[in-house]
Amino acid sequence: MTNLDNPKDHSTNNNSKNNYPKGNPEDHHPDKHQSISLDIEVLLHASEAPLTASSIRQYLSLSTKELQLALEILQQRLDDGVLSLTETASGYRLQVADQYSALIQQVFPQRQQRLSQALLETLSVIAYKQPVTRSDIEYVRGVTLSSGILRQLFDKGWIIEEGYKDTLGRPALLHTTAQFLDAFGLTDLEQLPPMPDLAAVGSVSN
Amino acid sequence: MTNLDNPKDHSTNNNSKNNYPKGNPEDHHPDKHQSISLDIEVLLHASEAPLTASSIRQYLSLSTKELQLALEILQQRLDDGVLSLTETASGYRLQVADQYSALIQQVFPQRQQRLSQALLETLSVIAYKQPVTRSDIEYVRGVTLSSGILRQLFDKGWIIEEGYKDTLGRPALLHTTAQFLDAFGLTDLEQLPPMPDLAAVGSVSN
Amino acid sequence: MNAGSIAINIDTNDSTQSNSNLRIYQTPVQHLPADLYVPPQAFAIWLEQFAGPLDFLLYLVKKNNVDLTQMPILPITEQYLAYISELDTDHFELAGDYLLMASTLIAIKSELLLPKRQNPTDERDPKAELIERLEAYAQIKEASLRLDTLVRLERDVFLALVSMPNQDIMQAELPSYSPNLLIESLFKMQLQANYQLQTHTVKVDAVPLADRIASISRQLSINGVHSFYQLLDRSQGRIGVVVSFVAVLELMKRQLVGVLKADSAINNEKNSEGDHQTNKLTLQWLA
Repeated sequence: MTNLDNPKDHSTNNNSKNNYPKGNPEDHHPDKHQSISLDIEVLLHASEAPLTASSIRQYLSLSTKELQLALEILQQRLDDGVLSLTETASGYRLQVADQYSALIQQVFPQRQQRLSQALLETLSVIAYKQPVTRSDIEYVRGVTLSSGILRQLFDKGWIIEEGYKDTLGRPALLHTTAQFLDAFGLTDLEQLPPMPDLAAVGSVSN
Repeated sequence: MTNLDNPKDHSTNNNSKNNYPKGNPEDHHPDKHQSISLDIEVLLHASEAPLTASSIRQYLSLSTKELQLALEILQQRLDDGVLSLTETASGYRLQVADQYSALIQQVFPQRQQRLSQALLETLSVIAYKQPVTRSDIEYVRGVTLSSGILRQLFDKGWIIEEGYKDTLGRPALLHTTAQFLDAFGLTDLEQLPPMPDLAAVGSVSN
Repeated sequence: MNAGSIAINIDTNDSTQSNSNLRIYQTPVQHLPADLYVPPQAFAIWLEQFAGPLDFLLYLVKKNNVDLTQMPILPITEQYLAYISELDTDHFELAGDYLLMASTLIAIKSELLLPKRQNPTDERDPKAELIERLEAYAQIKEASLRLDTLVRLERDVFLALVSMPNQDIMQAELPSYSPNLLIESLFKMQLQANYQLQTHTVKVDAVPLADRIASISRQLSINGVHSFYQLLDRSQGRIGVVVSFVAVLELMKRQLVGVLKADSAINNEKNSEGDHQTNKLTLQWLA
């Protein structure tokens, strides 16, 4: 909650709950931080990767102080429900509180182990062709990439965003992590099984 | 919120907030429905697909009445935050409330999935004329069907092959799925926008 | 030749059709849409904007302000063919569907130019059929636009993404079964009158074919040549041999794998491992 890494403060707040963005003249309105906390909650629900304090501040044009207050309000609000605001090495994310793990395991026992074909394909493209952008993955797989799959890969800690590709929109570059190597019993990327000639396989098989 | 399809009531409630499952002797505890609503929230977050009323009741051993009250409490609690409980063709799901879509589109433009005209046309032929074969689609659109488009539709889970047409080569028949309805906010195929009548499209001189 | 000259040609070619709906003939230059002129080198790219020949034809009809139900075929045909003639050989795959449509249009055109038969047969009128198809396509195109206006998940509304609880804690929960399972199983046993008779044999797919196909493809694509024997996984037992054989047949059907003839397999000599009976079936990666 306290890792607000960027001390500079150059914010103006333009957010209100129901329509965004919109000018908000009363800068010291009591609901202001409440409203910011809602916007932060939206971003945390929408982001595929964990969000750092500085990226939240940048997206919503917040000062360090505003972010801190809003995060406190968010935490309080979340206490009524089942989610908790968790800070990981790569940023904040919303996760189901640990005390519900038994319920989840009971109802969805296969949820942890099973890796879907789509998830594995996405992971393979990242592992073999890294660094890649989202659209690189979409190009190779020929289908649009679902946010849910990327989120799962980030949650497992198998991929990270690092750096940007110098093209239109400066898309983030995805890499695999040391945790990915651990999970698949590899000591380095050189140990990945050699890649078949996919183009040749694909061109004949259908 | 009211489409609780099974009127039979044979439940015993065994849920409490912090550990599950556990015998709970005070069956009329005031917090009971609150606690059920938290469990439902967990299941909705943990499930990969929307959950029907009857599956929630089965997972948590609830009566119709209990489910209904708990869903009402959940809805109220969610009103304080940014999520909304939505009932779709295949059940309940949690989504970010509509009024925050603009914020998400602005901050994470990559989450907005665009569909090409060719894909939409193909999907429309299947949706309005189902069941259809691949060559039915090609005849209507006048174009060879690219395997990429079908792959995308299958990958999204919007169409399935089911049954065969009794003609030469017994081609597979394509249908839309419940996930298709979910994605377009429809509860059944009757809700598709009406097909424009021929007279209207015939006079293209508008 | 550019689009301007085409449009004027249409005017003079229109001999058989009523042209009351074709306002383009009254004031041809003024109604020539500006976007109809496209430099030939950009033509293929321009054509790719259309969802296909019907879409393109519909565009021409619309631009000419024609009522589809009384569409004069000839001018549209001329216009269409003139455009298609610009397609160069670099765009064969794009040209296929368009050329098919062009041949349909030519067939209709020649039909119209021939003298009418005295006794009309019950053959389908190709022009009526084309107009029907255009109408059906226009209908689907409009339907697809309406479909696109619906509130769509992951464009207009978004699913909430949340993470699951800490993985270690989740793992720790795994072996906990509810004691209710035990008592419930007894209930089920009681409730099921003839439970003894209902023995089900569930056949597990011990060696999935898809897995074998993937594994064999991988090994062969890396090493080029393998004997069938080398491709087997001993842990899979006899069923593994059968499934592997079916997998090889499937790969041969897809022309990814071929059999290396025994006498031509010279590298069999240096490859002396394994008994020579099974070595006779040597497979080669073809892709």
